[in-house]
Amino acid sequence: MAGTGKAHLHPEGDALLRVEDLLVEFPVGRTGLKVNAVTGISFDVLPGETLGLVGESGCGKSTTGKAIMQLPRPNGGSIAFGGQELTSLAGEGMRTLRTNIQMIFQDPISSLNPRRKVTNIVMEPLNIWGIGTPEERLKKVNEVLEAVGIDPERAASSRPYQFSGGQCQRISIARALVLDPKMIICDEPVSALDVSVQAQVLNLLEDLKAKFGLTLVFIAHDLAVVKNISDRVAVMYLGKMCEVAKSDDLYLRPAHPYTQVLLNSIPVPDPKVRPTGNQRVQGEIPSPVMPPSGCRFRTRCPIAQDRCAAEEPQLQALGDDHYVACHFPLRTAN
Amino acid sequence: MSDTVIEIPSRPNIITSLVRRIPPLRKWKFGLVLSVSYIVVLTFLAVFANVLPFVRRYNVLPKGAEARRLASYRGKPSSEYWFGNDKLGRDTFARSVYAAQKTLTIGLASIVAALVIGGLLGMLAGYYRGWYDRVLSVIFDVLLAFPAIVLALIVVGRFFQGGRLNLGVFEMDKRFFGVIVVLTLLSIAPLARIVRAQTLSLSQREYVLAARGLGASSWRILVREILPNLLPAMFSVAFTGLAVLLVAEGGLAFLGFSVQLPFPTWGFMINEARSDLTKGGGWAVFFPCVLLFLTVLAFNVIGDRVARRFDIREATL
Amino acid sequence: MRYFAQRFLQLVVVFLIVTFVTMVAIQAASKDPARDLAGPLNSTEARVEEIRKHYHLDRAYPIRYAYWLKNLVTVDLGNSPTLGASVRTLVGQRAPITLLLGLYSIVLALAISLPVAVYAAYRRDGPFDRFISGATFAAVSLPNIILAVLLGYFFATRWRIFPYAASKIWPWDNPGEHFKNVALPTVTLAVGLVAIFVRLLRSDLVNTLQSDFIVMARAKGLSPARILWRHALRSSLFSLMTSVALQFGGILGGAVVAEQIFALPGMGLLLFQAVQQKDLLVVQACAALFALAVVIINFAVDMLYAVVDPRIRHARALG
Amino acid sequence: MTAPINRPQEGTLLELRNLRTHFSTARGVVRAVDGVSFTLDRGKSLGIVGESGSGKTILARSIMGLLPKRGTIRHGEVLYAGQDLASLGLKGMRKFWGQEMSMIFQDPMTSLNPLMRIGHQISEPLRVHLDMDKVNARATALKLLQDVGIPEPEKRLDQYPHELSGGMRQRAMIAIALACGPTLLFADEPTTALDVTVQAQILDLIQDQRRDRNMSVILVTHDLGVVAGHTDEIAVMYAGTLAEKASTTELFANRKHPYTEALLRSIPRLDQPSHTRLLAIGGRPPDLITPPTGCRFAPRCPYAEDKCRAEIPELEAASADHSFACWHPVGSPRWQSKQDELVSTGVLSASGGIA
Repeated sequence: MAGTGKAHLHPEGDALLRVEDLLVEFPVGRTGLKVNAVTGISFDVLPGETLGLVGESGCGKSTTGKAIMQLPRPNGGSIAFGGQELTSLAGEGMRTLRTNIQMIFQDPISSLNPRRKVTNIVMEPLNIWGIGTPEERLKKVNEVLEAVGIDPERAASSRPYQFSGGQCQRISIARALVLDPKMIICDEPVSALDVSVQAQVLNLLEDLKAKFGLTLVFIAHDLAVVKNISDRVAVMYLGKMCEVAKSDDLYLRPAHPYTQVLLNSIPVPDPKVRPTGNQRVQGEIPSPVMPPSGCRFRTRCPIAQDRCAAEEPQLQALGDDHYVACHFPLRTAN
Repeated sequence: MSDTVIEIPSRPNIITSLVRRIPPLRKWKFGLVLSVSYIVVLTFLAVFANVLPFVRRYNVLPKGAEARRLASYRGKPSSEYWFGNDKLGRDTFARSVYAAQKTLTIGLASIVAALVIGGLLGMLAGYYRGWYDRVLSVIFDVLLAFPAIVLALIVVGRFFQGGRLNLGVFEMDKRFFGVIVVLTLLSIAPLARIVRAQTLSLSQREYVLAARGLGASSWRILVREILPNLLPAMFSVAFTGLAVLLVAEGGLAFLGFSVQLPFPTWGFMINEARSDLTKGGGWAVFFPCVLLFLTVLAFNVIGDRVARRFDIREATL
Repeated sequence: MRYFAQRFLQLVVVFLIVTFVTMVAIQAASKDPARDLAGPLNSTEARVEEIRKHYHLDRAYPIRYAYWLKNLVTVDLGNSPTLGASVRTLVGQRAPITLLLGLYSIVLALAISLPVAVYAAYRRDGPFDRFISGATFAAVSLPNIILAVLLGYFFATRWRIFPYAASKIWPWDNPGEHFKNVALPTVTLAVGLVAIFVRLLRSDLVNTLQSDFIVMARAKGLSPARILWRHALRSSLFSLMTSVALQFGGILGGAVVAEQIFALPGMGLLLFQAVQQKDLLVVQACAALFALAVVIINFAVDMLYAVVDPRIRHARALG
Repeated sequence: MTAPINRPQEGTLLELRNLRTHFSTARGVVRAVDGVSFTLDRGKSLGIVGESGSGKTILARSIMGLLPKRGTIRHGEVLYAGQDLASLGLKGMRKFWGQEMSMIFQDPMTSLNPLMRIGHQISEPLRVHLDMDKVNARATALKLLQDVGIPEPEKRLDQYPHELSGGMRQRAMIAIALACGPTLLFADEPTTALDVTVQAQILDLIQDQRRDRNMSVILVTHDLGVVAGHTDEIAVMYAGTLAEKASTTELFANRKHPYTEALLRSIPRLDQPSHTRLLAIGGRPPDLITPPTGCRFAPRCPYAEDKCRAEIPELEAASADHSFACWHPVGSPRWQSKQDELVSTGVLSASGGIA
C-alpha cells in the first residue's frame, strides 16, 4: 500500500485543492535521522465536497492538514488551491491566500487563548486583516456566533474556560468562519468530545457546510465518524495513501487489506456482531523513522508476499471513483 | 542545564482537579493584608520622607551643641527617638526611613529593568529557538557564572565612583545608578530562563498555531497571544524577585558596594552599627534588620499569593 | 556521547567568555593597570614599565588574554604586590576553605531538607506541613547578613560557643576545631538553602504524588513508605538538582559575607581584600576559579539528570 | 498464577449498596457518585458506560478505595465476598490491592513509573505480597510478559516504559495488574489512548485472561462499542447515578432508558449511509454540585414531564437481568406518543432509530 501515484486525481481544473507528491519530514533531535511523516501523497478535493482523511496515529493525516496551511512549509511536492500554487507563495501573497483556508484543531480548550474574551478571539482574524469598521466587525462576529449557536452577549463577557468543550469547539468554528473561507480543514475536531456533544458538532458542520457553501477536509482517526460526514474518504498508513473511495463504497467493498483491518477493528455497538480473533491484525505500527521497504503495511498484512517488500504499489483504479494502492487488492476492477 | 519551568496547568485529571479545588484548611488572607499594608505604609514614609514632620524634625546629622549633647548617647528607643540612635547620635528612625527610600527605589528599578530586558530576551529565545536561543543561552550561562562581587567591583567600584550622572530626563547619583545596573545584570539571566521556558511551552499551544494560520505576524502573536499568558507568572516573579534583590542589595551594601552618602541603605546601616553591638548599640542594628526582614517577607508573601491566585508552581530565582 | 561533548564545549566557551570579560573590564576600569599592579609602595616609573612589559599590558586585549591563559595553564599567575605572595599560593591556600564551606552547607541543607520535604508532602496540609511552610517562608525572607550578625552576636560574642575570628584549620589536622571554625558560616549559608530546597522538593513531590503512576503504585498495594521513597522521590528530584546548581553560584557569592563576618580566611575574603586593594591579578584569578566551579557543577548536574532519568539518557544517546 | 487461597468459583463477588462518593470543594459538595447499587458475580465482566463527568471513573476508584482521603466523603457499603471494605482501613486495603483487586489505567505512558525498569515494576507486587525472592519474581515476571503477549519478553524486563510502544506498555500494565492473581480486575478506559487496531488486541487480551483466570472484570469506558463485544453486563451511568443496568444482549436489544437510547443514536455507525443525521442530545450534563431535582436526565430528555422533574425514579428491576430508572421508558405510552410527535415535526426521522 502505502502507495504513490496520481491515478485518482481529477482533471486539473476541477478540483479546488490539489495536492501532489506531498513530502513532510521532521528531524529527530540532532541525529541526522528524519521522521518521514508524509512521503509523497497526492489527493484532491472538489468544490463543495467533504474529503475525509483517516488513519491511525503516525499515519501523517494531521501533518498533511497542517502542510496545506503551510504550517510548517512542506519539504516537497505541490499544493494548488484554486489553481494557485501555495508552496512557492511567500509573504503577502501567502498571507492573503490563507484567509481562504481555515483550520479547526483537536483540543477545543488549547486552541483558544485563555486570557481573551470570546468575542475578541472570534474577531481577531478581522483585526489582523483590518476588515471593516469596528461596528461592522462586531456585527459580523455576532452573526457568526449566532450561526454556531453561541450567545453573542455571553461571548462578549466570558473567557473560553467558562464554556464547555463542545461550546469551545463551536467558538473555534466561528473563528474559522469569520473570514468567509472557501475551505476548512478540520483536524480531529470531535475526538476530544463526548459522544452526545460530538453529534452536535458533526451536525453543525453539516449545516454550516450547506449554509456557507464550504469545502471540508475532515481529518480523524475514527472511521465511523469520517464515513458519516465525508463524501470521499482517503485511508492513510505510515505517511502513504492506501485507498481512496466514496465513503459508502469504502465501507461496503474495501479493497485494501488495511482498510479491511481497520473496519474489523472498530468496536461495533452491537453484541450480535462478535469480532473473531483471526480478523485481528498483529503487531503495531512500525517507526516512521525507518519505515519498511516496498509496501509499508506488509509487516502486518495478512496476505503479504515477496513482491510487497520489493516493490511499492501504485494507486490503481477500480472504477467508480475507487482507487487502491495494493499489489493484491481484495477486489479488482469491475 | 535544563530550566526551571513554572508549569501552567493545561488539563489536570478529574480527580486531582477536584481535590485541588478544595480550599486550603486555613483561608487566611491575613498575611496578605498585613503585607500589603506594611508595604503601603513603608512606601508612604519613603516617598514623603522630606515632607513628613515626624521624619524631618530630627536632625539626621547632628552638629555643634546637639552633637555634644548626644555624645553620651543612650541608644535606646524613646518617645523622642523612636528607634533609638546610633553612636554618633543620629536618629535611627529617620535614617531608616531615608534608607527605605533608597532601598525600595533600587530594588524596584532593578526588577523592572531586569523583567523588561530578561523578559524580552527570554521571549525571543523561547519563540524563535534555533541559533538565537543557543547564543542567548550561552550569554545567560556567562551571566550566571560571573561572581556578583566582581561585577559589583567593575560597575560600582570603578565606573561610578561618585558624582552625578545625567541621563537626559533623570539625574542621579552615579553610584546609585551603578547598584541598579549590577542588580539588573544579576537578575536578567534567571528571569530570562523562566520566561524562555514558559514561552517555549506556550508557543506549542494550538491557539498560537491558529493565529499563525490566520496570517498573524510573529510580532502580533508574541504581543497578543503569548505575552498576556506570560504576565501572571512575570507578575508573581516580580514580587519574589524584588525580595531576592533586596537581600542581594543588603549583601552588597554590607560589603560597601552600595550607596552610602548622604544616606545609606539598610545593609550598610547594619554593618556600620555592628561593631557597636556589644556596647549597647544593639538597637541601631536591630531596627534596620527588622525592616529589611519584614520588607523581604512582605514581598515574598505577596508574590506567593499572586502565584497561588494564578496557580503557578513555585519557581526559583 | 555527542551530547556530552557538545555540552562540554559550550561550558568551555562560557568559561573563556567569563574570564575574558573579567580581564577586560577590570583592566579597562583601572586608570593604569600596571601602576595598580606595582602596588602602592616602590612604584618607581621603571618598576611600572617593567610590570607593564612583564604582564604584556602594552599589548592588545586578546594578546594579553592569550598570555594570561598560558599562565593559567602553567598555574603561574604572578605575584600579588599588596598581599606579598604569589597568586598561586594565595588562591591555593584560600580556595579549599570556601569550597569546603560550600560543600558543607549544601550537604547540610540536603540532609535536613530531604526528610522534612518528604514528610511535609506526605502529610500535606497537616500541622507539620503548615508549620514547615511558615518556617521556610520566614527563612527564605531572612537575609544572610542579618542571620550572620545574629549568629555571630549570640554564639560567638555572647555565649562564646564558637570562635568569632576563625582561623584556618584543615579537617585532617584537627576535625573538632575545624568544624567549630566553620560551623557558623556553614549554618549562615545553609538556612536559606534548606528553606529553598524544602519548598521546591515539597511542591514537586505534591505534584508527583498526584500523578497516575502513584495511583498505580497504590493499586499494587505498596506501602506509603515504599511509594514515597522508591517511586515519588526520584521523579521529583529534577528541580532540586537544577536548584543546587543554580544556588552554587549564590553560595560562593554569599561566602564573601559569611567569611567577612566570621573572619574566615577563604576565597571570599581574599576576593574582598583584593577588590579593595585593586589587586587585579588576584581578582582575575578568583573570578576564573569561581566561573570554573560554577561551570563544573552545572556540567555535573547535567550528567546527573541522565543518571536519574533514563528518558534523558535515551534522548541523549540519540542526539 | 497460583491463587494464594482457595477461592469459590461462583456466586456473588461484589455488592454495592447505595454507594455515594462526594467531594467537598470550594464551590460546594460535588456529588460525583450518588447512590449506586449493583452486584457482580465471580468470573463475570461488567461494563460501566458513561460520558465524561458521569462518575464512572470515580465509582470504580471508590469501590477500590483508591480516592484521595482529603475532602472525600463516602457513604454506603461495598461488600467484597461478603466483607465490608469500608471497615478494613487503609492497612487492610493494602492487602487487597494487587492481590484481590487490581486496576489498569487509561494512559500507560503516565501510569507506569517512567524511571523504573518494566521487570522491576512487575516483580514489585510479587515481592511485597507473595514474598518471592528476586530470582523467582523475575522468572514470574517473564512468564507474565509471555502471557500478555509481549514480543521478546526477556529484553523487555530490562527496558524502561518509554522504550516500549503504546500497545506494549498497556500489555505491561496488564501484566502488573495480573501479577498476584487478582479476583477482580478494574480496567479504566484501558484502550482510549491506543489506536483502533491495537485497541482490539488489548480488549481481546483482557477477555482471554478473564476466562483463563476466572476473574471478574469491571470495564469502565465511554465507548458503547467497546463494551458491546467484551462484557456480560452493562451499567449505564448518568450524572453520578445508574440509569440502566442489563445483560449486554438485553440492553442492546431492548434498551429502556431514554438516555441509553439517545447515546446509541448519537453515535455514527458504519452500517448507516454517510450523511445520516445524528441524534444529538441537547444541552449538557448537569452540574453535580446542584443536580436537578427528580430525574437527572429530565432537563435534556425529550420525553420528560413534570413528574420527571419532581420525583427521582428508582432503579427498578423489570426482569431478572434488566433494571432501569425512568418514569417513561422506551416503549411506554408517553414515550410512544412523544416519539410520534417528534417524527411528525421532523425533529426525528422515522428511520433515525436503530434496528
